[in-house]
Amino acid sequence: MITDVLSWGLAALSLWSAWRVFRTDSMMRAAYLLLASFAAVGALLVLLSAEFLGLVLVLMMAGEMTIMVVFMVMFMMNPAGLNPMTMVHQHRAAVAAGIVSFAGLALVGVAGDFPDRPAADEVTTTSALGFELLGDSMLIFQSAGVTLLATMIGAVALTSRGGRFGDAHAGSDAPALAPEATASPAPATDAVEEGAHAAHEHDRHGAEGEAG
Amino acid sequence: MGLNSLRIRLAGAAPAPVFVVCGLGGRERVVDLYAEPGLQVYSTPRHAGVLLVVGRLTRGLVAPALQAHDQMASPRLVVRWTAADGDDPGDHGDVFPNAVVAHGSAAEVAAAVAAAHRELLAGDRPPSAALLADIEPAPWQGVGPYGTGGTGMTGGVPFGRPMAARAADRDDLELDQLKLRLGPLLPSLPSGLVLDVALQGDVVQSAAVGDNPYRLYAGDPVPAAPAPGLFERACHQPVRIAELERARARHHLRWAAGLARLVGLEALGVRLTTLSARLAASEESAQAERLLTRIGRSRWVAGTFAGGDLDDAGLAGLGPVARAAGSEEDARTHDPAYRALGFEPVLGEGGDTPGRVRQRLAEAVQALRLATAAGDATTTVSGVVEGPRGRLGRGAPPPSAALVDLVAGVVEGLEWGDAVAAIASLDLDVEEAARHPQMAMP
Amino acid sequence: MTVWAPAVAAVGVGAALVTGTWAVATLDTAVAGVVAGRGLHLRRAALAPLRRAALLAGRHPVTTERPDAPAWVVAGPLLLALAGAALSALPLAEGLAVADVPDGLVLYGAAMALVMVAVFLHGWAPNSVFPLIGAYRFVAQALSYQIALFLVLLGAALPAGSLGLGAIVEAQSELWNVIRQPLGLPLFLVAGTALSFWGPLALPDGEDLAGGTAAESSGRELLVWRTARAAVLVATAAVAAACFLGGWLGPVLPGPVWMVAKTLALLVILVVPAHVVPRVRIERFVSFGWTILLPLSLVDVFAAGVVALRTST
Amino acid sequence: MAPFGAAATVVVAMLVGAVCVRGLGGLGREGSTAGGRVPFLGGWPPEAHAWSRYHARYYPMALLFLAFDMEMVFMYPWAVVFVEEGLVALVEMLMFIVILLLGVLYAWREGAFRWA
Repeated sequence: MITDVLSWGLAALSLWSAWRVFRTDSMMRAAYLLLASFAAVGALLVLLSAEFLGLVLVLMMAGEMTIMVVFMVMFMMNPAGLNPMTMVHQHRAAVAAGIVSFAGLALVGVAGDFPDRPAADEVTTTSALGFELLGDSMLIFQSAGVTLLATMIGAVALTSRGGRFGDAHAGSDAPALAPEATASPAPATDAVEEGAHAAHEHDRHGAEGEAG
Repeated sequence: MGLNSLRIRLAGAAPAPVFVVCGLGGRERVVDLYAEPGLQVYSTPRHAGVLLVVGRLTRGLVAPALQAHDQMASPRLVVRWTAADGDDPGDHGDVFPNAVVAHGSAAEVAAAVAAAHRELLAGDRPPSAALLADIEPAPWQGVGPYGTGGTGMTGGVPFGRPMAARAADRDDLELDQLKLRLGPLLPSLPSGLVLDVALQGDVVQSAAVGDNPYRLYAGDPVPAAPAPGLFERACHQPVRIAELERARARHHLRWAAGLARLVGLEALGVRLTTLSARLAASEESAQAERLLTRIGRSRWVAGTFAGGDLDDAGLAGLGPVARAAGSEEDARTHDPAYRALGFEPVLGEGGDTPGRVRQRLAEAVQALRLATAAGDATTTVSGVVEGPRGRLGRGAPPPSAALVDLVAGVVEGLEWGDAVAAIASLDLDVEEAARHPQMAMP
Repeated sequence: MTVWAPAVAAVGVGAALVTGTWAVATLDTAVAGVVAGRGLHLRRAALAPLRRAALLAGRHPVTTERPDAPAWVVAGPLLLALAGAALSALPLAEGLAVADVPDGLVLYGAAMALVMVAVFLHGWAPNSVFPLIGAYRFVAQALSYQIALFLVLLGAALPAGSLGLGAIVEAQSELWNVIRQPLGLPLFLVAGTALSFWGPLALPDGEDLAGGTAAESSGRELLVWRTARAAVLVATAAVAAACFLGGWLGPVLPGPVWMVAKTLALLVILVVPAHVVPRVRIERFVSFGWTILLPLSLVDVFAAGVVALRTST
Repeated sequence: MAPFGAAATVVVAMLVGAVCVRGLGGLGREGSTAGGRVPFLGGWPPEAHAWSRYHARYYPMALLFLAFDMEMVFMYPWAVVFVEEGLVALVEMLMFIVILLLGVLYAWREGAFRWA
């Protein structure tokens, strides 16, 4: 009984905060409302006896959403929503994408093969997951490591400015067309303008991408 | 009722939460306040309930002091600590009409503050009402689709202020730049220092020192000149070396106390301040020497401070700051009395913030040793004296005037915490800088 | 289990939080007095927190011009609740816990990961520069200690083969983890100091930022924030006591007494550096966190793993 | 039923805290004036809102964190089955971690942890 009330309440909270993500002007609020939505889903998972998944969802999303706030505030004009604005763009595409993904998830929900009895207390998802990772899914697990390494190196290479060889701009001159021609220094101003332009584009179109 | 009166009794026994406004001639007295057990000096008025105005308010301090007063949470109270003989009239005393006036030593003032604060909590004393007009900064709602006074995402003055403007930064990005006027009441800066900074993130992109709030304008009441200190007197008359060096050590100890507070070691600051008052006793002097040596040697100096490089050039006459950067200049080397004591200047701890910190700690230790060794020897008068901040005498501008000019250059490109520490390592006295002949009376 | 059990549990954890924070504040005042050269006055130190709390409770909080009011209201209570959640997973004695769930460490991890959110909200809310810098500083700090914090606890869980805190304590019945995994406790205390942003690692609320995220806090709001900070420190010490010092295990005295005594001892170790070690630069802490703390905690985990394998076979 | 105790703790602590902050008439505008609501900068009011495109210069490090956060998810289940699986588990996780540490090494060499 309590479990039923709680699960409906959490489902409602999750939906409400997910809806508020798109109705707020502030990037910070949008990200943390999304976190609230995830937390409600995590609590639902705990109620479904998937304790580990529920808690780990919250554990990860807390860090992830904070990083998202940091990046959204860096990228977006008016990050706190001091001037009113709308977080929703490209309505038709968004509606279509929403319907398709809802239909997909609903299909899984309706057609999926779910057990009709609650899991026994002694079955823990954590150890089941552990055996899976070290057994059949070992390759997936290890390739995740390599993928993460590639991600890290890519992220650092793209974002780090002052590298171990000094400023990232030094030595980044475009190769000269003729071998004799002396390369002109890399026009730093172009980079600035390009960056600014890209940031601007992002501000105009990026809201839904960021919030999702 | 019982519960509430118990709460008031308990609250009355707590140290009075104080925010300090350092007025003209208040600097030394403020340092003593931090060591008073009956007071808790906070670095933001939001935590405080008592605005303690030390010394005379000047024209440049009135607006900031009023602002800080209104920023305190209610119930609040103003106490003015005037000099023992009463400050001159007409010194903006009417700014806080309901202020409690206290004078005497720091302990006496602390007792007066605590008593007034207890009365305030018990309801026997009316709380100080807001002094600034209660007008929203920009109630205007004009242009723009949402009536925020502008168009677009970043235009206008939403809720009374514009949004930060974009500016290019070192990383070739264009992000918002916060232009701030910090001080003169920011406790992490030397009292009175006004710093106009442009911050991107937590890094100082550019900085400039603003108007000196201690500067006097035509028509301002001129305060009586402060009694010349020991170092000023030593320019014209021989003084005992032991006394002079103890004064130097005392100065550096009190500077170290401020630095300790800045890095979160409030209790150590109290210890250093207490020791600084008792250097005449050999036991306390030895204790101070041990403490300073230990702090200077510890690896924490390198972990807590970084950056703030100054090269040797342009530091002439700036004492420890110059010597840390490698200059060998020290007026004491020309004094036969010092030479007889085997005096050699402490040299070259490094031209950056940790170097200056170590330099000053080492010089304080050296001063304490000289004071012990000097016996009854006196200085030789040459018109020039090596003060704790640099060379004094012969009509030279006070060292702080030159130190203030170093601030902007030294903080650029530093993270805010490093910038604050770099400024503290310069040990500048903004009031002394205002006494520069070119600054006074424009 | 009756419907009232959760309510009783909440009251119990609340009482633990209140007495814990009072103990932290008392210790802090006492140590400060000794360092300041005023001597040790235990009675005065024990009364000081109550006095300061009474003072703050009577003061009306002030807001800023255009704050994010909901965030401001949520931040302090959230931090307090997170400390409460961490404490609720801790067993005071065998079987005596509010929620000694099989995934206790993950519950603790989730709560402590949310600390970052609470601090960021607190710094963001006032729309003022110094709190904002404090908030961003804490994000950098949290990203640097968090992985190490969780890893070191994971090392403690290896011999137990369970993430439940009760099971971790029971697995130490022969030998405490502090001896089996000598790196574990020191690393956890460093990461825990950073997590509680206390003492030398109180960077988001630093003095250079005029109080940092709390620079615009006043009155009761400030009281809740300070209580919550101390509560996080209490939770850190209690988890360390359970995971490394064998929790309730000990001769003669009953279990809860051992647990409380060990927690208090660890609190002393956590509080003393605040008055002796100066604030560390944020950059230095970040590079320390990634290049020393994180690799060392990985070494700790694998060393713990090797030891656990050798003892189990 | 144990999680309910933890949940109740969280809810009660939140409520008590929120009542302290807000419920007793706090954090409202009443009792404060425009002058008092100005953010504290040391005496002068700010020119602009503090909320802005804040340049968090440690962003490379934030990206690094995301990778390690993923790793934690793998490690919790690993810890539970570690003793049962034995040496295989140790070697597999060691491989995984060493791969990730290479990323940290690279980031450190590129100066991703410095920003001022």
